[in-house]
Amino acid sequence: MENSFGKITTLEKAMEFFYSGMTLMFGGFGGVGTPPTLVDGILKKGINNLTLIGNDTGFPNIGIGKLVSRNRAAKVIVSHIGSNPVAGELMNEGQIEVEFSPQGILVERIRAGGIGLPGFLTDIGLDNEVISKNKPQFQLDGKNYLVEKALTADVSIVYAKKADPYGNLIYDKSARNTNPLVAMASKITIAEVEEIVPIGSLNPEEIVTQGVYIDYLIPSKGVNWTWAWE
Amino acid sequence: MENSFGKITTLEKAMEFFYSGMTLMFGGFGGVGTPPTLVDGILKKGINNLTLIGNDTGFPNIGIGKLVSRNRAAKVIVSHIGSNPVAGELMNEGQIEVEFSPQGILVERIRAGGIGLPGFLTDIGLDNEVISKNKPQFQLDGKNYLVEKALTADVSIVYAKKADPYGNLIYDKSARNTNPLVAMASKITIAEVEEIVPIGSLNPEEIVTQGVYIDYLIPSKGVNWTWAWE
Amino acid sequence: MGMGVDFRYRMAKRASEEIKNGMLVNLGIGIPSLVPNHLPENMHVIFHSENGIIGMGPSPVKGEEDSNLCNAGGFPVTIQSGGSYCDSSIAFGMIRKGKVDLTILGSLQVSSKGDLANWIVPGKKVPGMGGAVELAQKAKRVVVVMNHCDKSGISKIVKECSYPLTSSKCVNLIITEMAVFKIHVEELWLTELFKGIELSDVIERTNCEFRVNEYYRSIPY
Amino acid sequence: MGMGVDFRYRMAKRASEEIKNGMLVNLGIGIPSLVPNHLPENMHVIFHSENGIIGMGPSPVKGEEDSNLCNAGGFPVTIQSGGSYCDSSIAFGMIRKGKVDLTILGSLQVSSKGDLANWIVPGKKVPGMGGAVELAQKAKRVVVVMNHCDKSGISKIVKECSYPLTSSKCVNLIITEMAVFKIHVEELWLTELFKGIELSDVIERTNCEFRVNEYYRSIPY
Repeated sequence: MENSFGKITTLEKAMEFFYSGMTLMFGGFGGVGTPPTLVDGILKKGINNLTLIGNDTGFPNIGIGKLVSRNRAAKVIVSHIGSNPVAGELMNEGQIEVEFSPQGILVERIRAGGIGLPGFLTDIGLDNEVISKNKPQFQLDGKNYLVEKALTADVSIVYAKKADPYGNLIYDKSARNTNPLVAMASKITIAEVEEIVPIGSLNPEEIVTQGVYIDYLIPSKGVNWTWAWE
Repeated sequence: MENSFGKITTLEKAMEFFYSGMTLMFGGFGGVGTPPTLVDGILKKGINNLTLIGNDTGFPNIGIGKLVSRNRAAKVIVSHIGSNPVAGELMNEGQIEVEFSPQGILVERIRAGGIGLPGFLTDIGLDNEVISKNKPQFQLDGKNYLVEKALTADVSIVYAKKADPYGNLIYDKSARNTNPLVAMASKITIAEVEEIVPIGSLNPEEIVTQGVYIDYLIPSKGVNWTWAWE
Repeated sequence: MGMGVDFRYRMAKRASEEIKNGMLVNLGIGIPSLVPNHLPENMHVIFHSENGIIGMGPSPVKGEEDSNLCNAGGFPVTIQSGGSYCDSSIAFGMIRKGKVDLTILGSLQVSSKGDLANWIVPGKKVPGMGGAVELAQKAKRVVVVMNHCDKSGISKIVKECSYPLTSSKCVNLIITEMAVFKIHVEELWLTELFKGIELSDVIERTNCEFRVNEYYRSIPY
Repeated sequence: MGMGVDFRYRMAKRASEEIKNGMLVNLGIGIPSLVPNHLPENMHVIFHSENGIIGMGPSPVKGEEDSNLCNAGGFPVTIQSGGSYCDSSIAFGMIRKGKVDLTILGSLQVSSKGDLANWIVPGKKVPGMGGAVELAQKAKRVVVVMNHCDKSGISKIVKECSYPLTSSKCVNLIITEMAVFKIHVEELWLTELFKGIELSDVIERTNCEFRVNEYYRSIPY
């Protein structure tokens, strides 16, 4: 494959961008759309003390849950941990800090980080004492709103169906979920893709994430976990 | 065509939603992607005193410019009027009020209105005395930001290439521009489309605007103006 | 009264009556996910999923699951004709903009004025709120489907929620295995009773006062 | 010195030297739009357009214009291989996130410390800022290409802009038909002189002080 943008690389080379203590943002929703090969690479490299940002903590052996349940995260910023009981145990034991954000607010905070806005106003969670606690408020046109802050990270990892050498991405069905937002929000974004196709072979109307946002591409080895429904 | 959602209608019926003094949001960029048949319908119905919200005022006889240059707008909220000298004259004569918003901030304000957020923070325009004038500010993590307010309207008009009876839309090349954002931001959204296709015939991955946002569909009679480059 | 499984059936069936043609509907996990089984064949209902499926269809037959086509809980679904995919920011934009006509969800407690508490069991479990806050605050209509009492037999309908709130004054209707309650201007009204349930039983097992609609309906199933 | 058309040619050609392989570049209208004519054949440059074309190509040949494929000024363009379409909110998200490596734009005035004034001619014309504020504040590198003096012969390079600012301290490089100036730590440096131009001419026609790089380049074209 032509690689004139230098973006196509190997898992080994991509692993150079991961280190203990980093902030890592991941695409996916209940494990669906979370890049399996990159997660395994991080696991094998022995990286820990991570701050993870994404929709949820997956299942104990699915998606980002593989890192969480093996105690690799010091903190997670997510909307729920319900499908990963190990995350709940670690939280109760004080081994992991959990910051909850309402799901839609979480993804909007990620998007804000991705499009260069520092924050936004919302009434979501205003009457929820846990969510509104310690959050700045601002009055606009006589109404009170919470100020929600943008989220960014050192590295974003996303999963896509197809990429061209420039890094233009198309996703697969509901595995799209948070990936297009996560792809924009970090200093470096690495996409794990099922297939790399020649430049010009993706329909310009169908491309969801512009290659502008993608720094590296690695081929996916596919999912090696058993889904909860299997 | 099957019309079980009752969204497919005629220009005449659609015109019932337009009235003098209303706030109207329009898709398009320099006239490209502005729905020509709806603009002509509004013109013919004699509607005036409009507040128009959109990227720009088009050209005097192209796009939304047809309404602006015929003095149908009392106010416009746009990023520039440079391509429509009549708008500039009307502004200098005090016949039209112009609120300028930086282009990217304008579309983000429209999107905020479309996704149910009241506003957002930005440093864009902070050191521009005209933009920052009279705008609320908020300090986050020690930095000052402008608070930009969401934009909404009574009716949005957009232009698309294809629609299905539910109102799912796909756009055509750069005529997409502000249309997907404008489509979300009003109480009622009317899409003018080149072609209405049966339900299920649009690729679910390719649909850009969900039918959720579209209240009515009318077939386009096509552009009847001469482009500036012709 | 029948077995547990019948309760689930009757609650889901009753909840399905809330769905009207053309609605955009978001269903929670558990009993709410059984609701579509009770809808008439030719009804146009668009099911909304937080992960970005607009027009979600039923579970696929065994062997035809697609791991990249799952609901918000991570379980395989299908897509309806006319359905489409979007990212989660747009899926939640629809909710906040008030485009979701109806949400049907479970709860731990509901207060008589419609407060919803469904995300923390104090001292036990903090699963997180997921998308419940947005749905509770912004769906046009919020219907809670839940057992009348918890496993210890304590009423889940209460005067004031003892659990942390998801959102206040947001619930419009409560469906339990015994009765249906409407919350109107912060007042709790019993409006329907399932066949075989005595009103006195409901009063006994409900941990707050409620008014009874004079013409309450007896639900036959 | 040559004719007006030669000035435009030399300015566009010099500006093209700012473009490196792999860059995401946004070009303003006027002289900046002529810059791509001077790029080497096999260079990968992605042109960004505010209306949502990422990978914009040159104007089509006459007769092959597509009215739904136009640049931000409303004039027909093409799309490069590997290009794509997005909505304007994403196009501007790229700018604010600092993904645009270079913007080349025109101006009414530039101050010696890099203030840009290009959206209001006081008492005459208020065309609006379009996307200039975002580009000026957030592009990694801001290059201004403009005539050295206005039609009345008054220097457009000034100590303090008299016109309202678009953004302050944002310009990195000024290319006029006479010379090239670099703005470094709020100081204006002449770094290049077009062939046939005398340094004394530039000093005479510039309405502010500037420093001269000892080893300034003579641009041969």
